[in-house]
Amino acid sequence: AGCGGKKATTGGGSGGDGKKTVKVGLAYDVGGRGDKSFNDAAYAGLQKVQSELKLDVKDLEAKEGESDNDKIQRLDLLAKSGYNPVVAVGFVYAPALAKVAKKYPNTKFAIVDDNTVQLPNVTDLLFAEQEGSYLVGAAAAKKSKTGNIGFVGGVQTPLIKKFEVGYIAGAKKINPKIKVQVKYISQPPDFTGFKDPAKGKTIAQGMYDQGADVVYAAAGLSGTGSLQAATADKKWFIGVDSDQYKTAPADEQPWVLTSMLKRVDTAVFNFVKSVGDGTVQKGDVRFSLKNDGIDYSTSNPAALGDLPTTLNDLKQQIISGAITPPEK
Amino acid sequence: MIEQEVRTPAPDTGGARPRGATRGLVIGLGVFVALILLRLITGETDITSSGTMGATLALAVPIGMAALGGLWSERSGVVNIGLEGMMTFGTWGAAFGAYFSGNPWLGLLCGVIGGALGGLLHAIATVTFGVDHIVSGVAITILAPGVTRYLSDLLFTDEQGGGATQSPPLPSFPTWSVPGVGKPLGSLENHHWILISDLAGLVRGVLTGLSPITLIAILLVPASFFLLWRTAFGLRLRSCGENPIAAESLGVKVYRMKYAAVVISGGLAGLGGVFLAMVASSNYQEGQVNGRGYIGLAAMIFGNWRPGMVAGGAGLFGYADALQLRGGAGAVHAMLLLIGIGLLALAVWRGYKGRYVAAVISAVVAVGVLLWFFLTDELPREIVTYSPHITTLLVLAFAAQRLRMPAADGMRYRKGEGA
Amino acid sequence: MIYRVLAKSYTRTIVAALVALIFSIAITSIVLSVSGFNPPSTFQAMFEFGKEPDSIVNTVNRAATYYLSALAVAVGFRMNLFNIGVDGQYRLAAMLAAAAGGAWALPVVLHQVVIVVVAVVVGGLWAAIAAFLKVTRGVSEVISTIMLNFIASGVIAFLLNPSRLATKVAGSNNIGTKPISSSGRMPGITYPGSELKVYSFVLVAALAGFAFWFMVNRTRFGYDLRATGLSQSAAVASGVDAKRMVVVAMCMSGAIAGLVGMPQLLGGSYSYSLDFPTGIGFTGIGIALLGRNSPVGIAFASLLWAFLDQSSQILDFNDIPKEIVAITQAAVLLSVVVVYEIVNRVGKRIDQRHVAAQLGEVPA
Amino acid sequence: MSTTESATTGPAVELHGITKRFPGVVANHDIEIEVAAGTVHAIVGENGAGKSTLMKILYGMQRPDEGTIKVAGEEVSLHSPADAIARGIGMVHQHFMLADNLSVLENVVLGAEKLHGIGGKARRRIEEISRQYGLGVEPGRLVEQLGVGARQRVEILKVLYRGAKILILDEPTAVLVPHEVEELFGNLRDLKREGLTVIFISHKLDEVLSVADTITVIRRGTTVDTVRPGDVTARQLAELMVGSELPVPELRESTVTDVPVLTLRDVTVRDAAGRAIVDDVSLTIHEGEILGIAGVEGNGQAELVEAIMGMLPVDSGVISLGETDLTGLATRRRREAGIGFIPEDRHRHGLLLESPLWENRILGHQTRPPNVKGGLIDRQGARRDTERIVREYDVRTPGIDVTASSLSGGNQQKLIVGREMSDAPKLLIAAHPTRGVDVGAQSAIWDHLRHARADGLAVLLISADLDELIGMSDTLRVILRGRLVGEADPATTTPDQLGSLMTGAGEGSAA
Ligand SMILES: Nc1ncnc2c1ncn2[C@@H]1O[C@H](COP(=O)(O)OP(=O)(O)OP(=O)(O)O)[C@@H](O)[C@H]1O
Ligand SMILES: Nc1ncnc2c1ncn2[C@@H]1O[C@H](COP(=O)(O)OP(=O)(O)OP(=O)(O)O)[C@@H](O)[C@H]1O
Ligand SMILES: [Mg+2]
Ligand SMILES: [Mg+2]
Repeated sequence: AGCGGKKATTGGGSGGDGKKTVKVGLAYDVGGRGDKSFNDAAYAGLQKVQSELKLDVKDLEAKEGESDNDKIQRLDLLAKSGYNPVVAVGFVYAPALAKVAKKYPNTKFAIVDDNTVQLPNVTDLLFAEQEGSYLVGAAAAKKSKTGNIGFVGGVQTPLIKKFEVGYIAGAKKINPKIKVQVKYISQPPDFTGFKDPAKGKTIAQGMYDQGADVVYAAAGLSGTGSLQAATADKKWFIGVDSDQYKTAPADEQPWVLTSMLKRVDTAVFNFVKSVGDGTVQKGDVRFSLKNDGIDYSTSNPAALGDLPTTLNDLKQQIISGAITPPEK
Repeated sequence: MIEQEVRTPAPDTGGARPRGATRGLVIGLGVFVALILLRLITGETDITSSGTMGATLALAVPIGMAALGGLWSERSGVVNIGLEGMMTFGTWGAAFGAYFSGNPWLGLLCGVIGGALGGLLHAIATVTFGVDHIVSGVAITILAPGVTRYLSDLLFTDEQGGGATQSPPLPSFPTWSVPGVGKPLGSLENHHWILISDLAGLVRGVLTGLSPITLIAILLVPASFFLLWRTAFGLRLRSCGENPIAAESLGVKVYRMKYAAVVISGGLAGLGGVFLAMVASSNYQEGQVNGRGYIGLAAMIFGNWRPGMVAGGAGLFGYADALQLRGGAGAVHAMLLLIGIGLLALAVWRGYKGRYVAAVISAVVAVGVLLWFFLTDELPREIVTYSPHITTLLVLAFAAQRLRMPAADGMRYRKGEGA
Repeated sequence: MIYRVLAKSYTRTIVAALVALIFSIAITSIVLSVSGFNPPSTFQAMFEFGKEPDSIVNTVNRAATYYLSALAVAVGFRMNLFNIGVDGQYRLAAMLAAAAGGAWALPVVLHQVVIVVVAVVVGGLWAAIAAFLKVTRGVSEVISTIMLNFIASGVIAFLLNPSRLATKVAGSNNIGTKPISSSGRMPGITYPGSELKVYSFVLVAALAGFAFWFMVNRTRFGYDLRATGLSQSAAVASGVDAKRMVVVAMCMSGAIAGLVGMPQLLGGSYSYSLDFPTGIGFTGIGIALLGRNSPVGIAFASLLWAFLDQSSQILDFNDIPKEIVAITQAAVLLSVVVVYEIVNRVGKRIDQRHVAAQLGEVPA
Repeated sequence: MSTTESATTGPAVELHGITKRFPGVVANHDIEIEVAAGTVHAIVGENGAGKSTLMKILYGMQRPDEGTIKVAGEEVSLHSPADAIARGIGMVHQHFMLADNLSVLENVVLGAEKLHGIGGKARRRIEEISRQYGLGVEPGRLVEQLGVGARQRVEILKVLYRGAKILILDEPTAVLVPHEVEELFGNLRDLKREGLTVIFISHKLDEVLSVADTITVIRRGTTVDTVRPGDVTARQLAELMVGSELPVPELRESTVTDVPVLTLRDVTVRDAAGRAIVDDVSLTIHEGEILGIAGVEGNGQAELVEAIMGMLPVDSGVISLGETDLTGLATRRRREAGIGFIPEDRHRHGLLLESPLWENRILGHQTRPPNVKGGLIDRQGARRDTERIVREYDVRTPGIDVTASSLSGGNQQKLIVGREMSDAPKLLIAAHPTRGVDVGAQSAIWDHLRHARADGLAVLLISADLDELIGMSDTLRVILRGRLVGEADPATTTPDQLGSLMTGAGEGSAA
């Protein structure tokens, strides 16, 4: 059942605006709700919309291996049924959005992680993942006693590459001689790497066995497996996208050093709110350390110890432009 | 499996072969020694580390359960390429049982039942209705993801942490290590002494951090052997896979045996699914099985439809996967050396046997592989990910002809229509 | 009467399909009711949505892709050769064809032809690996094609890399092959009432269906293919070279598989990128089984399948999991094979009785 | 009708009014048989008369549509072989019922594990029975390593192991060589002495007359008479079986020319294990000659045929048709060169059972008119020619669009013969051309062979029916363990003499 169980009109609704009630539509990337990272963050934003703005919402899931037509269909249905604004989660929606947004000029759209669609009614929600990754990279290097840390990527896409590059740069900033083990679970177009905790676990275990004592998993749900490995070996783990300390089981929580926060929830919420206020911004909206769209989590102070001092310092340098973490 | 009548040399059936168990042991030892040598030559310690061995075991369990399931089914004459789907039912069943009861053991039960129901469906189609086994297997593999996603959407989306494609986190099984093994062996292992450290790695990897499912899975291998080869039930079941008409003429209830075998087959696949959802990870995930059912079938073929060898096959694939996941490109790269030398040995053997063309082909491939090894430092990461699948193909290409499947495997059998 | 009805194999197919459809609708209704939904209104909503112009265009486009995939599968099935590897074959073929199409700018028509030929050749060659292993090494094609699906993913990943055949799309996190220039694209066909276009590759698919029918039913090769499927031993005794058949049929199947990605590539995305659809090869297996490996049957089956996929999209809006159609699809598939088996058996018995009766050989 | 000799015991088995219908066929119709305890009761009848069906009914493998079965005076309802076994009935089937890949022990104890388990105890029991009856069966061997005779003995042991009191033997001698038959009969007499009842089916009437106490004749599914061996001759028995004068296979004047058609030089075929199954065979068949090959089944006949057809690779030697060297050619090329082929197993090698007759006309002739034009199938041509075959060869069918599976075996065979005689073959390979075919069809097929021979066709005839072989051959060769071991003159040889040649009893040449 869809979110909140609200009844919606079936097809045939008139195009977009002119309606009194605002209804918010959201289309997930593969992985969907429950991935404990990217999509879940979007969902959190949507929940906030529902509870704080008291708006009707509708979220639709994608299917593995579907074609552009399916995505067009999904966005089109939302727009056609009067959902406005409509949020597309993930760069895979770009070609579909380009078509649908043209068809419904009065509907406001947003897309996460892409700015190839340049239309007056499309807002591109972009994140500086490298900045947050830089910070947690620094945290890992500081925390590491062995001078050996790991990075587990879900799927080897340019997006995840950004996390890797930022992480390594941050770590090297602290310890130029640090060894970083890098491993991806799957290769595109095979996207199962984002949802294979078993492999996330095996890889992290391998890294710990090879001497790493901190592992950063930018791997969607597969990261939960890596956290299990960390708990078993009593080593450190760094989460991604959402604050994974909050979703981890109690016995695993102590080993979550921090998480790189990519505030898709904030982005979604702000975007919806701005549509309501009439202050909606078209084109690129960038989220970074500067506007709290990117951050690191401090929900496990026992583990972090005095790390925040260093991290906040680096953060200020990045915000001020003194440091520019690399993107590739 | 389904072998069309393209004539390939018949399997050698000479009487003077070492018995299965001894043979398996000899092969196992040989492989282990080769790995030790490889570790020494290349310096890739991960080749025999306890971590690799442990990961091998963890990765081999689901494959092995699928393979054992395939063995049960095919020993009764029913080809089961629906294992993939039955494992999917197993993963979902495990999540359903464990989440809603809060008890991992009920997850185990529901997962096995889920797989067994898939098996039952396959049995109904193939045994009662005489549907082609491949066709039914494919249909079940198509059915499973649809059903589980539908059910997840109904049951998991409104739960905290759940969604249409995954269950909420599940309660986990306790793990268990053989007492007194971890520490001392760990230090032995770290010395990287020849043989001793390797052996320590193997023992430590296999004996520590075991889940109950792993134990059950390991025990199921000898249990299957015992049931199938040492009991009247097993004899009857196997006779249905060899010559169901003869079995029928001796009063064996062929349909009943086939049903039993295929349902057990599904249950075993389901158990593999339980392992994936509850031990390898902590929740049900759409697409979690990810081809393991098929690799299981390959392991079954590789193991010549015999439990011990089948377990060995699963171990091989588990090892290939563990190596590529942990060691990555380096360790897999080292494997090239082993393959190259193996092929070279094969070439010599063939030359000795007078099969010169085959010998030359092997030699050329061997040289190619060795050149590849010496001229590169790493294999492309994208390809390494699929080394278990490439291994499967290679192993089958070299082994398929010496194998003997049950004589009536895949045959449509109808009661009372025999000779 | 019944004899007349069941005498022809196509009427048997139709009867089987109808019974199976009714059965699976019943199953679906039961599942819906048990889950607390109203079956008639669910079907109604699907039907209403499915007949909108946009939906029709999407259904047809989808069906064309499914159709090609099922044809590829059916070539093998016709001789009991199980090509489970259509999935890997079409993805690899589409990827390399897209790369080739993007790399060269050629005159119209020639450009499309080159792209399609590359796809066909790549698909055929990838399938040839399985054929080779089967013929020379006795490796079951079921296992080898499944493994080749995975390995194809690896090869695609390797090649789809900015340092090899791919380019990164500026501003996006996607990567893909260089887009095919307009000379290589196939313009769509307008459908009244819809802004979406019907892929013109639909026509090629129809042509492929006809060619398939002609090949199977009218040519010597087709006869050998069918004979091998009906009785391999009899075919061999009649002079069919079983190994050659395996190689030819497998390569042909792979070649048709090469076409599967073309509607999307030439009519929609113009590039092979990370979001290129996957899994169509498996759908094709189901559809081939549903259509009983005949080109006409497959046409109906792919339209039905596509219609269910398409019209189910609306269900999410009614808070009904749209995966219900996956259950319908699987039920229709399983029941059609079972029902066909039964109908066929009954039909055969009636046949025999009829022949005996006509010849007056049945003693009282 | 006298059925028993010992009045003290009642009949062991009584079958009353048994009727069994298959689609299109009534296999058994109102069967009446009483089998006295402690006797050997033979059942004879033509191929397809319904003997096996009847025995399967008695063994619980098939259910009668009508009729009653009494065992030891008690009416029983047999739902499965298990029921029959429980009543002390055991059956040795016409076709071996053994799993090749299981050991002898496993094959024997299967289904009877309750008796002595599946381990050492069972092994000892098997060795004991084997000794007792001189069967010479080793429990540890894999069945696939056994020869035909040994398999037969395993089958009998299987039944004895279950302690059967009533033994059904369906054509047990078909695959045995004469001294094995003698041994078997010795065993049967022993069994009888110990009070067992034997029901015995055979086509070999002299055997029947020598071993049976009572003989029941079945014709077209129904019992026509029960006689005692002393009261009838083999010829009378045969005519009871067919209900009319027997057709006689015979050739009138010789048409043999000296133009060689098929020549085999030192042809050897080996199996995967390297054993020669066809061993150094040389022969020549001339235009207008029928060369018959006699041999006990399994002595390499089938492989010889497959080698000539190119279905089995030849290890060494040369096969040529006229001037053409066939050795390296594919089956299709050989057929095109002018070989017609009537296969031994028509279902496996001769027909597409699920396809209509006219499509079956094309099978094996896919490259030649009237079936094809260029690369395309000529449907009209094929249909027209099928009509011709149906007419000329008297194939009883309502039309050419029915599937081959709906025809009776004899009509299927006539279709195949007609097809293989088309396209003017130079050589016809006829493997058991009249097997399972009724008397009328049999003589029609012989007529066709005679005509074709007169027109210069060369024929390689393989048959288990010695009368057919002797009557239809111009030249007779004998095959034993893959070697051509002797030659016989069909004009003078008798089935007995031929039989002893076939078993190697009198190696060399017989007059
Ligand atoms: N399972 C079956 N289905 C259909 N028809 C059958 C079946 N079994 C036997 N028949 C038919 O029943 C008739 C009797 O067959 P049966 O095998 O009993 O003959 P038989 O006397 O044993 O012949 P033979 O001497 O060749 O062994 C045949 O005409 C055959 O066509
Ligand atoms: N399952 C079946 N379905 C239909 N027809 C059958 C079936 N089994 C047997 N028959 C028919 O019965 C005929 C005789 O069957 P049978 O098994 O006795 O073989 P056969 O050709 O007589 O061989 P043999 O002489 O070795 O017994 C076949 O030619 C076939 O027409
Ligand atoms: Mg018979
Ligand atoms: Mg018989």
